[in-house]
This record gives sequence, structure tokens and C-alpha cells, in this order.
Amino acid sequence: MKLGSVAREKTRSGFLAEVRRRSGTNPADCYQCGKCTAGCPLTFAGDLDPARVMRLVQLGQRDAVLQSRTIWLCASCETCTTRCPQEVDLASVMDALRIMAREAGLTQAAREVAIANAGLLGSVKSRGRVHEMMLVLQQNLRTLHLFRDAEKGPVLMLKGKMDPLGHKRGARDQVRRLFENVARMEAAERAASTTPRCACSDEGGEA
Amino acid sequence: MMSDTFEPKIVAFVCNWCTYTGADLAGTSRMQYPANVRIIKLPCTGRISPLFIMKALEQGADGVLVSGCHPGDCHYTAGNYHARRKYTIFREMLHFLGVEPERLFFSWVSAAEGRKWADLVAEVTDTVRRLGPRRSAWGEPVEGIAAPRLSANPVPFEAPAGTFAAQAEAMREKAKALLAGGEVGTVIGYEQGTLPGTARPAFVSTPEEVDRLVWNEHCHQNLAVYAARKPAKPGKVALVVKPCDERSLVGLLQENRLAREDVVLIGMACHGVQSEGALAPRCAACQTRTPALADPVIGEATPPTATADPRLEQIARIEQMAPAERWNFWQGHFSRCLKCYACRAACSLCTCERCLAEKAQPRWIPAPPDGAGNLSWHAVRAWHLAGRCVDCGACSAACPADIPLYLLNLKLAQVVKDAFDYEAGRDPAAAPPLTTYREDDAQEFIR
Amino acid sequence: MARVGVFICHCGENIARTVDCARVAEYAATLPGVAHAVDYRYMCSDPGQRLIETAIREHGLTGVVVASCSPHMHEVTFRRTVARAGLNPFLCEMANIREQCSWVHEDREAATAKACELVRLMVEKVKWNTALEPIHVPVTRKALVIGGGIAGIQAALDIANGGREVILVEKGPSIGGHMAQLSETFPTLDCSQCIMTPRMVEVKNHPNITLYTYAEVEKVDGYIGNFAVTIRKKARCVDEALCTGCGECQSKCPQGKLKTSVIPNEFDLGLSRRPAIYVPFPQAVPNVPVIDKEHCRYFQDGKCGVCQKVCPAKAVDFTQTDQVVTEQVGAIVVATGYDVMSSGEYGEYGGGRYPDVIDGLQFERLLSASGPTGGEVKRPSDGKVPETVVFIACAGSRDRSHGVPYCSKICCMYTAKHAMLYKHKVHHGQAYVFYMDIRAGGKNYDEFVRRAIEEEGAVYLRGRVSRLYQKDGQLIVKGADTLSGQPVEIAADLVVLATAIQARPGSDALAQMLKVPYDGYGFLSEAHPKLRPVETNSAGVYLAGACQAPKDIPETVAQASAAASKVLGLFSMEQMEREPTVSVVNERTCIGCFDCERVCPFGAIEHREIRDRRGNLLKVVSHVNEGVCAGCGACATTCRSGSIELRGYTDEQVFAQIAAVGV
Amino acid sequence: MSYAYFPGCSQQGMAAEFDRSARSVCDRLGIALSEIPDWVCCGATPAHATSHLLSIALPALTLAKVKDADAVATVCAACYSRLRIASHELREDAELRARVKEAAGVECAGEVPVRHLLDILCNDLGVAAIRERVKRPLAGLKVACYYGCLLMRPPKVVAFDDPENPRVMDEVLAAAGAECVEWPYKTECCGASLSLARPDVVCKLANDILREARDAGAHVIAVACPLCHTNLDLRQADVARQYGVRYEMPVLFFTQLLGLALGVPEKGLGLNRLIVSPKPVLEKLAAA
Amino acid sequence: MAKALRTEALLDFLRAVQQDARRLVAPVEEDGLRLFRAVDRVEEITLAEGNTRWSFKEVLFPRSEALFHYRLSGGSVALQEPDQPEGETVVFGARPCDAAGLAVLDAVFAPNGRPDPDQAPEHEDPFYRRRRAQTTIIGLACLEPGPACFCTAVGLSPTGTAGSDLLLTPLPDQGVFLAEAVTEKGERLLAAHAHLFTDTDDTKEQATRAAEGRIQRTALSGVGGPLATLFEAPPWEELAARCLGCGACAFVCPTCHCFDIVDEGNAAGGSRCKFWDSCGFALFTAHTSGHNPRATQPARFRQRVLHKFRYLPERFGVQGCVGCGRCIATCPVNMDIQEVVAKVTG
Repeated sequence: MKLGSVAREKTRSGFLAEVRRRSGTNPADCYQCGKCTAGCPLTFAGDLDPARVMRLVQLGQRDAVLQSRTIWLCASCETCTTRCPQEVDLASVMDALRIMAREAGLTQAAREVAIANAGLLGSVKSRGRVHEMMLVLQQNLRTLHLFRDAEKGPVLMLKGKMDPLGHKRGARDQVRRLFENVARMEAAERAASTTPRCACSDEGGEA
Repeated sequence: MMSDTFEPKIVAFVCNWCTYTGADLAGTSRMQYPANVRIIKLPCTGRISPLFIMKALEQGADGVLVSGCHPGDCHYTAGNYHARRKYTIFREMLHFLGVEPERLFFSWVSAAEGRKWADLVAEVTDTVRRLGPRRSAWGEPVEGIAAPRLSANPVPFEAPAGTFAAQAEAMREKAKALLAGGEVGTVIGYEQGTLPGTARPAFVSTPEEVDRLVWNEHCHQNLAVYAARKPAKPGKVALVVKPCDERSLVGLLQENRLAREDVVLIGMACHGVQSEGALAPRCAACQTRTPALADPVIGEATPPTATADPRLEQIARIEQMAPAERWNFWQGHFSRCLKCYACRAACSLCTCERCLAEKAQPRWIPAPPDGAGNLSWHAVRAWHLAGRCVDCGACSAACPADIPLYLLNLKLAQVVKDAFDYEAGRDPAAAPPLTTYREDDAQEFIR
Repeated sequence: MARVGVFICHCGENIARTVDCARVAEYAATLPGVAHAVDYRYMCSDPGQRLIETAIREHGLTGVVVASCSPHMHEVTFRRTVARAGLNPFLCEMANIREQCSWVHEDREAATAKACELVRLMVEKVKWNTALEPIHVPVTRKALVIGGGIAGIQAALDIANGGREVILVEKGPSIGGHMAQLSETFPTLDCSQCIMTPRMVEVKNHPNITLYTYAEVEKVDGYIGNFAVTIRKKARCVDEALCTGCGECQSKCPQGKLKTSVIPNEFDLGLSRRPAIYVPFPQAVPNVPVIDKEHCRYFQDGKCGVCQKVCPAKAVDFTQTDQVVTEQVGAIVVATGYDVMSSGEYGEYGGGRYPDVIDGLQFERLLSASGPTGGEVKRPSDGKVPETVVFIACAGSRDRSHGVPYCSKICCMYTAKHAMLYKHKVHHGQAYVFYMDIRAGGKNYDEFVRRAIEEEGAVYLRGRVSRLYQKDGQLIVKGADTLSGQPVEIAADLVVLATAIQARPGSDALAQMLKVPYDGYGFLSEAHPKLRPVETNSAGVYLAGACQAPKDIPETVAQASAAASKVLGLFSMEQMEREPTVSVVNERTCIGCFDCERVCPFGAIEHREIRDRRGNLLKVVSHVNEGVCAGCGACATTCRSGSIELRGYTDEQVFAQIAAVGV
Repeated sequence: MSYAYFPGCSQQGMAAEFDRSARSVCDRLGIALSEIPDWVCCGATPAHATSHLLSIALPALTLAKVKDADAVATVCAACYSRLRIASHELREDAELRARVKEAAGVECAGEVPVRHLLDILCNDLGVAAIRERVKRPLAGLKVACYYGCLLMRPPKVVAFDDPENPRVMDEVLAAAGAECVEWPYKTECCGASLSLARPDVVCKLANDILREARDAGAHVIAVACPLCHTNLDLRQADVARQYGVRYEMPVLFFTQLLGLALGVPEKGLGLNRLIVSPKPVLEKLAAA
Repeated sequence: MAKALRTEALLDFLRAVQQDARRLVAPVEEDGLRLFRAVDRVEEITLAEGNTRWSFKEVLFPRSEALFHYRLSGGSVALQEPDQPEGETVVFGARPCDAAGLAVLDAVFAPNGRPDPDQAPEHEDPFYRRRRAQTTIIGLACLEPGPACFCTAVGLSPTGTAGSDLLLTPLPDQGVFLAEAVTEKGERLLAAHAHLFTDTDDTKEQATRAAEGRIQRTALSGVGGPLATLFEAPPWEELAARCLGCGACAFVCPTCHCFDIVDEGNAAGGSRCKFWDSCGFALFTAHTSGHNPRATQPARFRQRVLHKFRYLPERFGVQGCVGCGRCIATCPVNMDIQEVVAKVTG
């Protein structure tokens, strides 16, 4: 691990400062007690445990963090946030890291998750509400797991849980405008930064 | 510092134990902040007299900051609680006089709060810098702003027929009895004045003289002003008192100026008194119409004629003015002040043997009757009566320049009532509000 | 005409880096009344001080301003300096151009300009300074020690052995404190009670010590050298003079029949039960029982009275009432100790619902030979000997989210001790310790922890436990080992939480009574963290032990002895000098309204009668008792006629400074 | 009290029975719900994982439509969490309020409190009132109340009960006559937001929860979130495949259980839509 | 031959006067009371009968003025003369009592007869002298003296010319002001505005009689004599028992001239200020030692009476009281100097 200037990290332009700004919580407060790791239900699945993510953020290891699978596997259950003795809001840090990874185009580590997120938002954007069946189909199409959960289809149909025609829509125009505005505003807010792409305007465009 | 931006001079009064130490900590921690603040260190906020704030303004400070220990943390246990009460009133008074509230800052900064100190100084400096220099010197009007005038609406005086005469007779009877029985050596009451439609204080010491005494709607003076003075004749003094005058006695008892048994009170149930041909404004809605303390109470009171005190409306109008207008309103009135001190002489609670205004070393109040001298005098007078003034109207009545002193007094009485739920002159056993405190006294203005 | 000398210190580069000291000196020389102004590299150094002394003599200075660091740093130094040159020390003032100027400003111009102004302020002030002479007050050479734990015992014995009388007040029925509850002590593993009990007995037998147990300090009046302390001796309902300590009463108390008692034994932290009349533990001093009225049948419904009947000494007296005594003392040592955070504070650790999650002090009782299990480690729920014990350090400490960001200091050591003692008692057992850092600074401390790990086989896991829950009679502990980056799950039989050390509830009230500052956690504050660690800002009040901050036994004993030596130092004088910065009344203009008396927090205002030559009373005025006045100045602010001045902070001095700002 | 009802997307699709049973229960208990007109999706986890502004602006769009209601009522724990957090942040942060206004074109100050139905049942209505209206007590039914993660976390913003050991659902169902078992996995995460993307991960979490519920002796699990429901109900087949354990543990929305006790006809509860049928358990109970 | 000014031409006259002088001081209404103020527009002037609240003496003897300013630097003191910005001043509307009071001020501050800038005696007040030389007094006779007035009791008249440079007496029936030039200044004023004045045969005798007839208060006879022996004799204690000890009487009085001097300033500099003082204040005679030769309020009140009615006539040959009645009207407790003097001498 190559360390940059940690002092610089803490000030102006560093990775740590950016995470702090975006998450609204200060990862530098983390003293590595590991309570988050101990409580995280997904530690087993990730490549970095949450405490380690915090440590790498403190050390300004942008690439290692943004390319990690852990940030995508975080289920946002907030167990870590709830129990952190230093009152670091880890869940918000994870959100910030996902947003940053996405902006940097670093979603390879957990494509499925990124695609799922984009899929849901796409559904919302076009319909105002989520269409679950479309979501599943899209997800499988985009991840090339064409038949994942396929056996559930008939069961769900039978139980009336999957209705191809169902689902009402809500305030579509308003929502569409909202998405566009958010995209525009965030692009403007990021104008000075190096971010190449905009987060929520594309509907899972990386597939 | 060398730029064109206005660099304000800010005086900070801080306590030695918390804020001064907190400021030291900011230094030890090398926290940077603007260089505009000059610290004056005192042992405790309890020692930081509100009049220091006035003095700083008088000397040209652009802003004043007062800071001490957080409640509960006072090195002397309660200095900050006492100080908080004083600042609560004094701050309101300065606002009422038209001092821009944004220039005064109060805060608690502990010895551990170097960061808070640094941030506070930055904020204070920035705020005052944005406000710019003071718009006028202490006691000088702001140029280009008209001084608004207030007019009072006179309430016609309607004396209840026959009542005064009957009361007067009973009062004279009592006075004669007291003198004849040797119970008192002097009765202080009222007699006919030498100008038409006036009455004046009268000192009688024999039963024969008593016939001089009168009781009518012109008996507006507060005879309690003589209560704490030594009588020329031997023996006790009996005072003819209206209910409002009697409240002065309560104040005098609280402050050990006399003992209850030193004086006999001939209490007069009240119908209000006249001022300039009409009912005195303070009497319009006055609820205190029957003496509570007096030995005999003579007559039956007339209930108040108005439901609302007309002077409150005047206060409200002053409060609606912009600070600069308010300032000029008062400078307009104070500019007439001759420093004759009739207000002080007529006040039954101004009992100091040596008034602060006469203290030459150091000089608290500029002596000449000019802008600064007059403003400081009236501020100190009102401040010293805060929580003590019983609204007898004597000062305003005595003023040859017709300065509406009652507005200041009444405003501060309101502040005291609102903030500390205290009314002067009601309970001889109560602790005066500026000599006591509650740990949960409001402190919204303190950051 | 004043002749003021101004001395500008560079403080090496500390001031000179941002303040042009030479220019400040040049400027100071132009101020009216300044006779001499000079700058120098280190004013507090020997040559610097000599520079001042010489200048005072050569220039006939009447006042001195030293512009350097904070007066909190060197005011005493420079006052002594001017005194050596024959000038009254109170004619020396300091302008703080370091902490409040050079260190907080970067702009050299601005900082220099401000330094000039700060110097001007103090020059104007010092012109109004007057020579002040120290105040002498008599000293009552008797001490009060509040708290009968090891800190209080040590302080009391040291003072008593130094030949001075001591009153030791203990809230509980026996002295001994927490130390009496401990099993063995780190790092030597000597038996706590074995070393404690003899000291307790020594207290009881010492001719210079008056012991009040089951008593509380209610009121403290007065000031250093002259405190009047009101102590409430709560009714024990057992006559101390008659009781022989035979124990008959407690064995016969119907509330104490072993199985039926519902009264938790405080000494065992609820791990056992006790009768309603009881001696808290067998080695208690005094060995006199006390009746717990809340649980006593006689006091609750008037029936019973068995203890009175069985007492062979006729010592039980239900009619006893609280007694209030007043004692005159010259110094007070506060040794009120600490409390441990409840193990129920953590919802994720069961929130107090699991009987087998206990705190460290409870585990001490399980280890102690005098404990509820006779020293056998048996868990509370079913008495089973735990085969797996998880110790969780920092359970509450260093936890901002639970309001305790500080380190409790002793847990690392006692947890290692616990792991070790457990292993000694349960040879086949396994101890796991979750920790964040191991803080083992101290003689033989780190070796001790290493021994627990290396020789006693305790498994140390670096991480906090996120959660634990009960399942199948065990406690599932979900922690992490951050060193391997892995979550860890342990099925334990017993979990011991090293809960945070906290200030005693009510310590804030005690502090207010003693006028001692305290921090946001309720720990009492020392006068200076480094240089006056056992003194407080309330003169004559000293601190010993954990009431000031968490500390272990050696440190506590050291501090207690230090406090005792301070007391003995004070008592070495018959009279004591006090700072003369007190209030003084102008009797000529005082009208005796006594508003000053109402605001004085120290009761320093007295009434003085002024009489003429023939003895006629002219008036009654205020008078300041200089021995009591602490110099806060609230009276001076309250006096409307300006008839009270606070020496050293007179209105003249303040006005001079205000005016100097306006210039 | 009047409640503006936010059903949430899932309650229109996969979890329509949650919506249906909630409405039936509220109807029975005299709680008036009026659906927010033209509401839009709360954005769920994907929104806050993608854009903070979006995650606030979406709920704001819905919240701005709330008129004349004392509170917004939600049934889905995820919707509740998102709406409540959005409303909290809008209340606290004026700058954010301005940005949201620019993005969503609506003004929302987060003034109307967002409440979960359990909160309303326990704290507005009270369990005593529920107990009074119970017609068919769920006597003998052992229920593991599963709260999931979002109902109580982060506690500073959303919790209306002890975040480590919540009791509200237990109390509501106890009032309905059920026996609620103590079990340790009440608030463990089921991995809901990963349901689509990482079914493998979700399976492990579901297995843990199902196992603990079974070990605690529960006949059924009660949930308050459609995502939890999907993971625990639908994924039991995958769990069986992946871990070789067949739990056959019925997973019901708490509203369904409450509805049963209140005597709501089965049609109004949508019990038939559950993958693991509760019929055997319920029948056994009725027989006992 | 007397001159007349048509009533409606008064403002034209005043306007013209204002243009010549730097400052016109006249009675105006302010917050319900009548005061002398420098006026911008002559329309502000009030011609109402009766007296202003206090006299115009502050035009010549300001209530507060700087004698000099000083700055301190190092060991040196730099002095600076104060500005006297008033310049040529015309006072309009001075009542004959107030104008007569100038005799006392002149006697004290410019004792060399009428003030002459070139002949400065040793103990004169240069500030007063300068202002006095630059000031012209246009008196305005009283037609309706008030209840407190007693000028006739001290030998003056409501239409008296003493002290005025030019006296205007309103003759309402004729619709004119009778204009009498009393001094050269008055003559010059008339000459400068001759076009506004016409010759007239009217006299003020009738007006004088009518006005004097309105004054009810008894004449104070031989006040110089009896008072000389009454220092201890009369019951001052009783007469002045109610006196509160304020300075109102002195400050509204046209002849009171006592002042105090203090330095107002700080370490860098300041001003030496002279300002009104009153013998009614206890502090007036207080010694640094604490001793006060006039220890009681009656002693102070006696000083006020004797100073006006005995010391001034004795030492300066001027009448100390002009009978304007202001002290009686403004006193909060109606201390009545006329009543007292009448009582002790009568």
C-alpha cells in the first residue's frame, strides 16, 4: 500500500475529505474498534470488512475502496451506524462511496448490484413507481443470468404476485422532471470535479 | 488589517477562570482568529458590571462581548447567574434606548472551549464589521434620521364627588390624634400650593397646624421620598401615602432604609391624581388603589377607569421604531436634560448618600449636561431603578424638561416582570430580583 | 506621576515570530507615564528577571507591565521578580501577547498593532494599581476527609500520623470502599482485603482520627483554615458504644433467612442477599450493624423487633434519630471515589436482561473468598462453573455514543487480572478478551498483561463486540478480530463487561457545596492538571482518588498522600496568607442596603455599626470579612453607589483599560 | 387523528396482501387512512446509494402532496425509513430544502410526521383497544416477530422503540392473543436490498433468521416489510437447496395475523398469496 | 419718536434679522414645552404669552462648554482652544424679566460695565464676553403674566426695557408691535430694517398698566435690609423642610450663574469642561475631607434666597431675582421664593 500525504488527505481535496463532505459524517473519527465488522451481517460476503473500509478511507486509498465489492454488498441495514461508539454513520459513508464509485465508473466489483439499483431507478423514472416483474426480467437480461429465479415465475404468477399488467403509475411527469433536475444539478455541482458521468440519468448504462 | 475594510474595535470582558483560560487554550492550540478583540480580564462575570458595557460604548467601542463560565461552572458558584440577570435587563434597556442589539454579544465559554472562543471572536468581528462603524457617538443623534415624537392622549379626570373632602377630614383627624397623643413628632401630608390647582408636601408638628393639610386630586407627590430622611423634629414620622407611594415603602424596607416601626402610614384609598389637568396616565389602569401596608386606610377607592395602561401603547410604538429612530427619539428628549437631578431628588428609592453620578474617581457618568453625560445619566438612573421602581411617577413629574422618564422605568419593570416574575414594591420579604437568581433563568441571548 | 516600566518578551520565537517586539517597546515608550520600555528574548529567564529588577531600581519605577505569555503562566513569577526589587508585587501586571496575540494571529502588522494596544491597556491599568498587602487568617489545624475508601483512609492516616486531628466521614455503614470488595490486586495479585483490613483497623484505633460512618456532609461554610462543616450522622438504630459485634442480630433477623431474603446485598453488588439488620461485610469497620429501615419489618409495620430481643448488649435502639454535628476544620480532602456504569446500559449486550452478563466489580465478588460463592467462579443464573468466559473491555468507556469518551484507565489491567484469576480457579476454562487497545503503562503492568496472554492462555481478540444474545443456556457473543479482519462468534457461559468508571451520582452537588469546579462527567477538577493535581480552585479543598478521574490503587494512594502532605503543609502555619484581591467597602458612602450581602456567594459581608464619639449609632454599613472574601466582585457590581471596590480590579482600573481601547 | 396513507410500490405488486390486510385491520380498528393521491416511489436503497439529493427529493415529492393530515402512515419498513429520513433531513437542513425545491419543483419542510403503522397501533390506538376488538384470539400460536433493520435504525431518526430489543410488534400480536417468542434475530438484516442482485447472499441471511425462529419454537414469523417477506417466504426454496433445510415456516405480515384475530375474512387478508401456506399451522391451532 | 412694526410684518423682520446674523434664537414648541432654540425657519417661532420653561441664558452661558482640549503624548501635553461656532446671534422673544437678568450675568462674568472686548478685566470670562458682544437681544413685552410671575414685586415691569437692545411691545388693538431701541445695537437693528418700521404716536402705557395689574403677588419691600440679619433667625428649617435638593430652580433661573469645572477624558486626552452647577446640591459645597459647611438642605435653600436678595445687591449692586417665577413653577414641591421672602421680611 502506497501512502500519500495523510495530512493532505485530511485537508482540502483529499479522498477522506470528499467522503466526509458527501456522507456528512467523519470517517476520521473511526478508531478501528471493529464493532461494525462484528455486527455486519454481510462481512462474510465482502472483500473488505467495514472497519477496513474506514481505515482505507482514512489512509486515502481511493482505488482500493472504490473498487471493493464490500461497498456494493452493504445492505444499508444501519447496524454499524446504530452501534458505532464514535457515532460514525457508516451507512452514509457506504452510500457516498457507492456514488463516488459510480461516478468514477468503478462498478465492476459488483455489477449486479449496480445494475439492480439502476434498474429500480429506471423503473421509477419511467413510471413513478416500481414495476417488480419488469425489474426481475431486466436484471436477468442485463446480468446475463437469464434464468435466475426463473422457476419462481410461475409460482408468483399463480399466487398473483407477479402481474405483467398490474402496477399503477404515479406522477410520471413530475418524477421524470425530478430525475432530470437532479441530474442537471448534480452535474453542475460536480462541474469543477473530475467526474466523468452523471449518476442517475442513465438507466444502467454500463450493461 | 491594512486594507480598506472597516476594522472594528471590540471590547471583550471575560472572566478569569473560564473564558480567559479558554482564550489561552485557543492560543496554545494556535487557533487563528481576527485581531479586533481587546480582552479585559475580570475575576468573574459577577464583577463584569453591565455599566462596563455602557462605558465601552461611551468610549467608542464598535462592539462589546461579555463571556464567562457556563451556568453551574462559575468558579465562585453563582457570579454568572447574577450577571445573567443583570445582562438580561441591561441589554433590553440598551435596545430600548436604540443601541443596535447586534453589537452586543454574551456567551459562555469554558476553559476547555478554545475552539468556541476562536469561532466566537471570528463571528463577533465579522458581524460588527458588516454592521460598519457606529452611526453616532454616545449621546449624539444619528444624522439624517428624524426623531419621532409621541403624543399622549389625556384621559379626563373625574373626581368622585364628596369623597376627597370626607377622606381629608378623616386624615386630619388621624393626624391630630397622632400628634396630640405624641405617637409621632411630625406628620408629612399635603397642603395647598401657591399656584392654582396645586398641592405640595407639608410638614406639621402640632395638632393646630393640621388644618393646613389637604387631600385632593392634586396630591401627586410621593411623600415616601421623605421617609428615609431624618426629621427635623424629634419623634416618629407619619406619612400620608397613596397606594403607589406605599410601594416605595416596601422597597425601602427591603433595602434596610428604615424599619416598619419607624414610620406611621396614613393610607389614602386612591381615586387617581391629576397631571396637567387630566388623569395622570399611570393612574388610568392602575390596579393598586388601596394601601396594603398602612396603619389606617382612609376612604374607599375608586376603581380604575381604563382597562389598558395608555403608556404601554407608547412603549409599543417606541419598540416599533427602527433602532436609529429610537436612538434619536431618546437623544431628542435627553438633549433637554439640564442635569438638575430633580428626577433623582424626587425618587423615593434614590436613597444613596453619594449618587454614582457624583463619584469622581472614577467618573462613571460624564459630569456635564451634554450628549454623553445626559445619556449615561439616564441609562444609569433607569438601570439602578430596574426591579425597584414602583411607578409612582415622581421623576417624570419633577422633570423641568418633561423627559418621559416613566417610559424607561416602565419598560424595565416589564422586562423584570417577564423575565423574573417580579414586581417591585409588593412584598417586603422578597429578595430584590437583582440580588437573587434562578438556575433556570432564561438565557436565549447568551450563545 | 506614574513611572511605568514596560518589558516586552520575545518568548524566543513564540512572540517575536508574529509580533515586532522592538516596535512594541518603541511604542510603549511613547505612552504617558511610561518611564522605561525594553524588549528581551526570554523575560522569564534569570537574566530577563534581572533586567526587570535592575530597571525598577535604576528608573525608580512605580509600576511594571510585562508583555509576554498568559498571566496564568507567569504572573506569579513576575510578581516575585518585582518584589525582589522592592516594588509591591501587585504593582506588576501582564499583557498577554502570546496566547491571545502572537499565537492566534498570522498577520504581523495586525498582531504588532494589537500587541501595542494590549500593552497600552495594561499600562493604563497599572497606573491605578495600588500596593496590596497579603491578608493573614488563622488556621484551624484539623482536617475533614470525605469518603472512607482507600483514598480517604490513606489521607486520614497520613494526616493523623503527621500529628493533626482528622474527621473521617463515610456515607456507608463501614469504611473500606471499593477496595474492600476486590479479590486480588494487579499486578502483584496480593489479596485486597489482606492489605486493606489492617489500615481500616488503624483508622478506627488512631487517637487523632474521629470516624463518622453512616454519615454525610450536609453543609460547608467558611473558607480555607476556617471551615464549619455540618455532618448528619444517620440513625443506625444500633448503639455503637454498646454493640459488641457479636452478629446475633443479623443471624436472627427474619428478613435475612438465606433463601427468603429479597434484599440485595450491596457489598456483593446484588449477587447475594442480606438481612435487614446487617454488617456489610465481616471485616467491616466499625463492626456495628445498621438497620435498613426500608426493609425492616419493625419500621415497616411495627411488628418484629427480634434483633432487639436477641441483642445481648441491648444495643438495638429503634428510637435513635439522625444527629447533626458541626465541626470546625481548616482543610478538606475529598475522597468520594467512583461508581461503575451499569451493565444494563448496552441494549446490544442484553440491556441488563441476561443474568450472566455481569460487570467487573461483580466478577471481583465471584472471585473473592469473602464473596457469595466463597471464591468459586459460579455464574449467577444457575451456579454453573463457566467454561468459556468472554471479557469485554471498554464497555462504556471510550464510547462517545454512550456519553463516556474518556478511558476508564483501570479496565485493561483488571480484565487481564480477571482472565488470569479465572484461569487459576477454572483450569480447563477458556477466557477470551475483547479489547481495543491495551493500556498497561505502569510498573510491571505490561508484563502482567503479557503473562495473562502468554502463560495463562487468555485469548485476546482486538475488536469490539457488536452484540450478544442468549441461546440454549449460553451467550452468543458476536465480535470481531480486526487484526485478522474477521467476525468472531463465541458461545460463552459468562460475559464480564468492563463497564466505565463514572463519577459518583451527586458529586456535582458535593462540588457545588464545596465550591469546587467539576467537569461535564461529574469528576471534580484539580487546580492545575500538571502542577497542582491535588489542589482545587477552592482554597483548602484537596482531591484524592477517583473522585477526580479514574485511577488505580497505587495512583490513588499516592494522590491521597499528596493531599495529606498539602494539608500538613497548610497546618504547619498558625496563620495563613491570602491574596489581597478582596473587596473593600467605602463606609462613608455605604447606606447599608445590604444588596451586596444578598449576592455574596461566600457570606463574606458583615454588618458594621458606625457610631459617633458619644456612642450614638449613626448607621449600619457593610463590611467585608477579608478572610472569607474570595474576590469575585459580585458585590462591587451590585452596589449602586459604587461604594465597594474589588482590590486589583477596581472600577478605576477597568475604566482605564476601557478608555485605552477607545483611544 | 387523520392519516395520509402511503402504500408503497411493493404493496401494489408482490405484497398486495400487506396493503389489503393493513387496510382491513385499520378499518376494523377505526383508523382512517386516506391514500396520498398520485404518490411516487420512495426510491428505496438504490436511490440513496446513487444520489443523496434523489433519495430526499423522491419522498419530498410525495410528502408535498400530503394535505390536512396529522401524520403520514406507512406499512412498509423500507418506505417508512426513507420517508422518515427525508422528512427529518428536510426539517433540519434549509439548504437541502432549497435544493429539493429546485429538483422536485415542490416545497416540503417535512412538517408532517412520518409514522409506521405499528407505531400508530401501539402509541395512538393502544394495545388495550386492540385487545378489546379481538374476536378470534390467536391462542397457542407462537410467533417470532421479525422487525428487520429499517424499522428502528438509525435510532436517532426513526426508532419508536428500543432499537436493540423492540417490543411493539410483540405487544400488538400479544394483544391479538398470540404467544410471541423471545428470539435473538428480531432486528438482524435479511439483506433485502440485495434480493435481486445477490440471491446467494440473501439466502444465507434468510437461513440464519429462519433457523433462529424455528429454534425459538416459533410456528410463524411475523414481518413488517415486503422485502423481508419476499426474502423469508419466497426464498425458503432456495434455502432448502443451498443449505438442505426445509423450514416450511409460514411468514405473515403482522397485519395478516392481526386481521385474523380481529375476524377479518381471509379474502381481506390475502393469505392465499403466501408461498409457504399458513393453513396447516392455523388449522392445527383451530383444532387444538 | 417710537417706531411700529405691523404684526403681520414680524416674520419678515425676523427673517431679515436671521439673514444678517449667523443664528436666530427664539422660543419654539418642542414635545409640549416652550424653549429657546436656534431656529431654521421663523415660522417655527411661537409668540404665545407666558415664559419659556427656562431662560435664554444658555445662549451666553451654555450649560456645558469646553474651556480647552488637551492631548497627552509621552511626557508632553498639547492644548487646543475650543471652537466657538455660534458667532453673531440674535435672541428674539426675551421677556423683560429674562432680559433684566442679564445684568447679573454681566456683573459676574463681564464686570467692567457693558462688555467691551478691548478692555478685559482680570477676572472676566472671555467666553461670556465674546458671546455677549456678538449677541443682540430683541425683547418681547408680556401682556399676560402668569400666576407665578412677580417681576413687579422686585421693581421690574412686564414691559420693561432693561437688558433688551430692542424691545417689541405687542399692541393688539393697533395691530402693531411698538418697537423701542434701547441700545446702539437696537438702533442699528432698526436702521438696518427701517423699511419695515413706521413712525407712530402709540405708547405702551396702557399695555403696561394692564399687564402689571395682572400680577397678584405682593411687593417685596426693603428686601435688602431685613435679610441682612436673618441668617440664623427665621425658621429656615421649617421653610425648607420639603426642599428635595435638586437643581431645577437654579437651572431654569435667568440669573443663576454658578458652574463647575471638570476634566472629561482618558489617558490620551480630553477636555476641561465648565458646566452649570447649583447651590441646591449637597455636593456644591462638599469638601474633599467629607465636611460640608452647608450640611443641610435648609442651609442650601437659605443660600439661594440670600444670594439673590442680599449678596448680589450688596456686592454687585444688582437685583438677584427678576421675578420670572420659573423656580416656583418648576419646583417639584412648590418651593416658592416669593412666598418665603415675603414671609421672612414681612
